[in-house]
Amino acid sequence: MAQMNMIDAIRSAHDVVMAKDPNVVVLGEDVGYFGGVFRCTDGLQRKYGEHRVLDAPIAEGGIIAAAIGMGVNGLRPVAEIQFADYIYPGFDQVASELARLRYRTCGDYFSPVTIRTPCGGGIRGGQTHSQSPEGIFTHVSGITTVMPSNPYDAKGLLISAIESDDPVVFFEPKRIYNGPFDGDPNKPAVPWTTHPKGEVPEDYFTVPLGIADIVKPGSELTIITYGTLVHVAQAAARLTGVDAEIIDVRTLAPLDVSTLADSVCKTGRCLIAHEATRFSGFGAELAATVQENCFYSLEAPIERVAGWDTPYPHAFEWQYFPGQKRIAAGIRKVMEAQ
Amino acid sequence: MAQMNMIDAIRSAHDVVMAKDPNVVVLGEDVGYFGGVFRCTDGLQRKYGEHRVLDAPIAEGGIIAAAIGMGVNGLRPVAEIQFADYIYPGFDQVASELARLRYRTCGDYFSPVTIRTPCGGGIRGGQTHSQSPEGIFTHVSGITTVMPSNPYDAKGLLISAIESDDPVVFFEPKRIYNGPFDGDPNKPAVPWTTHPKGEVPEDYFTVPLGIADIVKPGSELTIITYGTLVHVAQAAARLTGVDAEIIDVRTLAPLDVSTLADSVCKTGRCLIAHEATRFSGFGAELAATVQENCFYSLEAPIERVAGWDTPYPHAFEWQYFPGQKRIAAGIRKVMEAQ
Amino acid sequence: MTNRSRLHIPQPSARPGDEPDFSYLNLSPAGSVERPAADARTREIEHLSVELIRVLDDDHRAQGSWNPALEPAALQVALRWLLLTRAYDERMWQIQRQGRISFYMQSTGEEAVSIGQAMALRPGDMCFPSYRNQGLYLYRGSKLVDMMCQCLSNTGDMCKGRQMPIMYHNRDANIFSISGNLATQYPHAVGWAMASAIKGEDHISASWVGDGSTAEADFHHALTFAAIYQAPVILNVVNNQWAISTFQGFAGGERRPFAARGLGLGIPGIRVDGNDLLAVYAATTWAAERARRGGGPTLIEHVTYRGGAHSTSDDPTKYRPKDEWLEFPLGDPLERLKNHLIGEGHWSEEEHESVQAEMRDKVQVAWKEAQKQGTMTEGPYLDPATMFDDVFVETPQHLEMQRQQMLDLES
Amino acid sequence: MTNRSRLHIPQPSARPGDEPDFSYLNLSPAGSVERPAADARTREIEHLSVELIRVLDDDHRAQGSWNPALEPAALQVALRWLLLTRAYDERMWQIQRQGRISFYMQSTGEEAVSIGQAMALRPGDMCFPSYRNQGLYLYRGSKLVDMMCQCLSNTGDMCKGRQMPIMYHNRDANIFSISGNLATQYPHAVGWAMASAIKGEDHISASWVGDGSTAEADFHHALTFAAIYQAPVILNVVNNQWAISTFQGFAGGERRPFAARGLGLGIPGIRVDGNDLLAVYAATTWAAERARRGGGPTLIEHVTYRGGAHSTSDDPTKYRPKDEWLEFPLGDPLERLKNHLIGEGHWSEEEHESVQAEMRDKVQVAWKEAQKQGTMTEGPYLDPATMFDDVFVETPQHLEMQRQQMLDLES
Ligand SMILES: Cc1ncc(C[n+]2csc(CCOP(=O)(O)OP(=O)(O)O)c2C)c(N)n1
Ligand SMILES: Cc1ncc(C[n+]2csc(CCOP(=O)(O)OP(=O)(O)O)c2C)c(N)n1
Ligand SMILES: [Mg+2]
Ligand SMILES: [Mg+2]
Repeated sequence: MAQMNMIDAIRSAHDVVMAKDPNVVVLGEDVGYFGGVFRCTDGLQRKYGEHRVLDAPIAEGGIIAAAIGMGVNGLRPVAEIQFADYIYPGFDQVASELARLRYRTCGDYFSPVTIRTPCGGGIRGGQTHSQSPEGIFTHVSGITTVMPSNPYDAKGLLISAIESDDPVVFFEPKRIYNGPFDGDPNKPAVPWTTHPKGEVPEDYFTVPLGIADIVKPGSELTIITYGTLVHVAQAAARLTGVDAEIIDVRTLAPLDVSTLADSVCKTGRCLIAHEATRFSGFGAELAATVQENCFYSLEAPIERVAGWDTPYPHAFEWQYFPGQKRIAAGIRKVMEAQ
Repeated sequence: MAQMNMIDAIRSAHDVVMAKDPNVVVLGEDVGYFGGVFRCTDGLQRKYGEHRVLDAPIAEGGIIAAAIGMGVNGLRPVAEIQFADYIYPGFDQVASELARLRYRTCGDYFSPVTIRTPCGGGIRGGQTHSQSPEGIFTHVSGITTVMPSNPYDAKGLLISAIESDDPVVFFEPKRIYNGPFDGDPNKPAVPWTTHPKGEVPEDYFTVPLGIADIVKPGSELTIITYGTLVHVAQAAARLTGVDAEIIDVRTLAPLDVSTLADSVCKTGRCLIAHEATRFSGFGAELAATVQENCFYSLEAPIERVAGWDTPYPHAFEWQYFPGQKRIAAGIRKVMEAQ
Repeated sequence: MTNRSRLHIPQPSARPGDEPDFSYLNLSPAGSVERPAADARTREIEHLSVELIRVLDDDHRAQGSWNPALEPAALQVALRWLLLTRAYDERMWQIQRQGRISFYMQSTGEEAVSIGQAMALRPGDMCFPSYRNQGLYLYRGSKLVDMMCQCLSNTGDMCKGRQMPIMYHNRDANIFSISGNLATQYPHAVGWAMASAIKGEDHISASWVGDGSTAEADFHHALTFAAIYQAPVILNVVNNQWAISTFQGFAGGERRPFAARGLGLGIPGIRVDGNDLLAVYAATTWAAERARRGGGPTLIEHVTYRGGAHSTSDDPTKYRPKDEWLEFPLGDPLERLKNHLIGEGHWSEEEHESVQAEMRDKVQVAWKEAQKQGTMTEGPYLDPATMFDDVFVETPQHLEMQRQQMLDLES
Repeated sequence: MTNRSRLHIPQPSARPGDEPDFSYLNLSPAGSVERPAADARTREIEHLSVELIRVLDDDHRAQGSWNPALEPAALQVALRWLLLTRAYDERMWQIQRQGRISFYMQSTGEEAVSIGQAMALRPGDMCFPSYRNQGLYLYRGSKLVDMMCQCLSNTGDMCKGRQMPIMYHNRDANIFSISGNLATQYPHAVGWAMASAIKGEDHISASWVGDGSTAEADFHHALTFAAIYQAPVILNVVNNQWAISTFQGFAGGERRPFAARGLGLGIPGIRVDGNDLLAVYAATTWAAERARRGGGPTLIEHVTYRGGAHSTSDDPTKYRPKDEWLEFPLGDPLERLKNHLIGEGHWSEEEHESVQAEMRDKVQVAWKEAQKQGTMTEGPYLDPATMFDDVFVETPQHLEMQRQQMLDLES
């Protein structure tokens, strides 16, 4: 076991699979010589060579397309998109090609690409370095959509993602790269060494795709969330004193419906929280699914706490971010409803 | 008044606004000399000249981007994307630029682009001529997302869209271009002359954006739908004998929540139907919103009937399409629940 | 406002009712362009992107240093493939017109591109075709029956009914799957070639797009990546003069040939008479050799003409002169190869007719065979339950539930 | 596997610890390239994309037919703007380092591009800048205070706190808004120019991207549309040798200059010494005249060097020699114009120092002024409730509800 922050964990995941499988290659803007603007691929080029860790031109669509072609030729590409805000130029290649290749060829062709990309706000990144577009990818049949909330899961899920023959879009909540963040920007930063999930095996291990994690059991309310908000929600629940069961979705699609449904059917109340804008965000799917599966157990409307339906405004980051106060207010609302 | 099918109505909308406002220009693949592969712009180039109805290169991203620039320079561009399946190469320009220009410049700049695009299946188009990506656009703050279900609305809403200073993505369900379609592919095609909404004023009129239409009042169940399924849902409801209130959403975003909520609070039961794939489709937002607003009136889980979560398979179009049978089964399920 | 406009609007040389006019085409005499070494420096061969490499002259004689000097037997085989491709297209078109398949796209007039290039590539090379490369599938070993079954979406369909007609693939033959989205396969070919280089293999890849598709972003990505990493790839632009209703000027072909598109990135461009199988073969051999030797990508523009409608959904008389093809100065690739062989004494009208008949028979036999595996109106039918397979490696729960729902409803 | 790889990996000429090496740059002597007429045929001026247009020679004398023969007074004004731009950048960098703004990007070393081009354009022309065109804003009339307020997200911020620092815009000055997404503005400029032509106006537009950004799809779309419709637009590539950690070879600059990128579409390319304000001005004047006369687009590559870090988040010593800039053969644009003016007897070290001091003062005064409208730690603050405005023309109900929720929570 070692202490790792999420960056270390992601780097270690690369390292472990690259050592194991010579077909794993990495490509992206600034990922090679420099090691990535967030350092997630630091040292990999030195270790595995320039031909397995490729600096790429600034063309997200080209990066994803080239990765698809590499995958068709037997490699196992891991492509980094520098910020999730810049994934859209590659969206057509993801939705029209990567997601459908296996389907349209009945398995004769496929491309096991993993696309990693830092997402989310809280780092003063303004509207073009803060977005959470995961919901859009969950609507594309054939894509596995993942977002870890801690170093242990980040490494284990990323290894699973890279080894999966299905294409995976792997969102990394950059606000928690260096430490768990409870939503209070005025508190001193906390490192991952303070968190049990900051302990990560150095060697190969996996966390399975498609399985949600009950981060904290509870009886009065279920909070369904993922990414940075897993930590914020825990703090918010403590603030309210409500005995919340907190579920980290981890794999958004395909979704682990039964874990969510079992919990909500048990608690009878549900709050969903994510950073992405609310309207048609992934929370909508979660709410629709939960009401369908737990209708007769629900004692209150399912509440969604999310980013406001505006671009992420630079100066109002903390009014925009669904922080403790807002989640706590949501919890109270759900608890008071009857 | 004149008899128009949806193609006529869309063409007439162009004609009326182009005659009224010299700044309206049209661009897209094959829209000029040829008049569009679905003939929606037929005759416009002859009437308004090659400089207002522009054939464009095959580059959806370029078409949308050029339209944005034109809009910034005072024109009012209407861009056609030949099939909604091909809109993704332009998605970045829509989500990162068009949707946010007014916001990021506090109104100093904006671009009043309307993007029209035929969507939906049922025309043997296979996976790349049948998609319904509207849900994705509804998640982009700043975009008005519209889908008409009949010629009258198509013309009135399109005029509103073109005249709106907000960007609009206007989806045209191509299956009903020539006639209302009740979901039964074995019945002879029915023309719009058989339908009251096939009567359309030749002159200028508008149907306001942002307002849903109660297509058929009813008391036992609310069916929320849009596009082609408005017609299929009516047939399905008749099949079941249930007195359904059928709502045509028309403008998906911003959403007319109160019309939907009032109806479901009244009927106590709700079915949502769309052609797009179900998971994270727009139905998710509709269900999440409805349960939130009508929780205490709901007598059954909200049911979603949608495209299966696979690409649109060419040969299994009618097993894939959410037709009468499937919607009727959904209605029965909602009615039987208690 | 219109009257004042200073915007340039590209104009085709002829519209319906006009005389066809191909004076805009820059044609070099056959044999006039020298063949450089395959490792020539890009800057020294820029003229190849403007001139037109032609081997067959107006008297159907092979001329000049690009003459690949193929054996007569090889050319006879090539002609057979050309004839098979055309026979297939003709029959499938008819079949669609009879309502027995839902859609079709011909390659009429462009057959030499697929056949000439297929001949020049090795089996281990990977092809990323467009929808007008049926000849490529045939040459590389796809069976007529299999292709027809695909068009029928019947039980023999390699796509199990999931794709529209003509969206074939063939893993064994190293031919990629056709996407309905234009140009998306172009950068895949580059990625594939990059992987080949990374693995130290000497397989190359090739991809095809139409003139109109060069406007797409994927074209740019492909060229950029190919240039940067010197990927061993042949990027083909099949300039058949038309997209759907817009002529090649609407893709930027008015001022410079498509072959010149990569020069600014250091990618050599070759403009070749696409209706001259010998020239196509020769250019491809050159580019393949260059790529295999580590010389990186080549862009080949094939100057040809879309002899038929864009697809069965199209009516070209609405936007171009009806008989434009007849006036196309590069003629018909089949006629040209036939006349060459006849001129050389290796073919005759009789042989031609008999092979043509043989090919039509082959197609007819295959069509009968294909129908046995199901038609649009008669079984056997594919099982709709299979539509939930292959979305993921293992079908997840929600899809299994949907499959069950579907089955419950169908029963 | 690695050892066998045949993939070409572009290599910069120097990495940290190495001697800087700019031998890869093709430099023409000042005055050696002839200035063609503005309506010269594209094919006849292709060499302009390879050679380097330079006016100022090594002795700082203006040479050749590209010499715009600007009045000394005009050049003095130009130098003042260069000095102001640099003073602004230096101060804002410091301010960011002090934690008083959250982010900053300098244009150090590239100032002549913005100022030289701004001088050559007319006020009615529209600019679509990148984030390294602050000189453009200043020259066209943006006030220092306003730009600082933007960086502070304070009550004077034209973006009302919605954009990161440096994402200015200025409607009155016809400068577009800066997007965080690279290159997206490039095809906007083309669309804007198309509209200008459609309306029969003679305004042109100009846009700027970095070398790295040319790989993006939007670059291709811009060039394609500009070529097809002959849009009156100047498309600038500011080749400052580096993207973030990757050198210009990773955008395809290894084999051919960026100026050559449009040649394959018939867009003339001009490669200009971007650190020579006279050359930049002259090239821009030429391109503007060409565009205004209906001659269509021009692509200008400005050869320059990113003198500073990519942004305040970057540490360039990690990927390039620390002192690379000092060895850059085209020097520092400020020094070069200064030396030219001094050489001509129209400037002196003393004047220079005094103007430099004046500019620093101006900046300092503006900074004091800007802070009055709020800092990151002290008010007045923007009202967060405004964050719900301008998503749509009229704020829809769901946003009004969210605004209310936000206010309830904040209170
Ligand atoms: C991304 C995308 N945009 C538009 C279309 C619709 N479309 C299909 S073929 C075609 C014309 C293509 O012309 P070209 O590239 O010249 O190929 P050709 O048909 O002439 O072989 C168009 C516009 C599409 N299939 N995909
Ligand atoms: C679409 C997109 N991809 C990636 C980035 C991240 N990014 C910001 S600047 C930059 C480098 C740009 O280099 P270049 O175009 O040469 O401009 P320069 O900074 O040198 O002026 C990168 C990769 C971005 N902002 N937008
Ligand atoms: Mg074509
Ligand atoms: Mg740069």
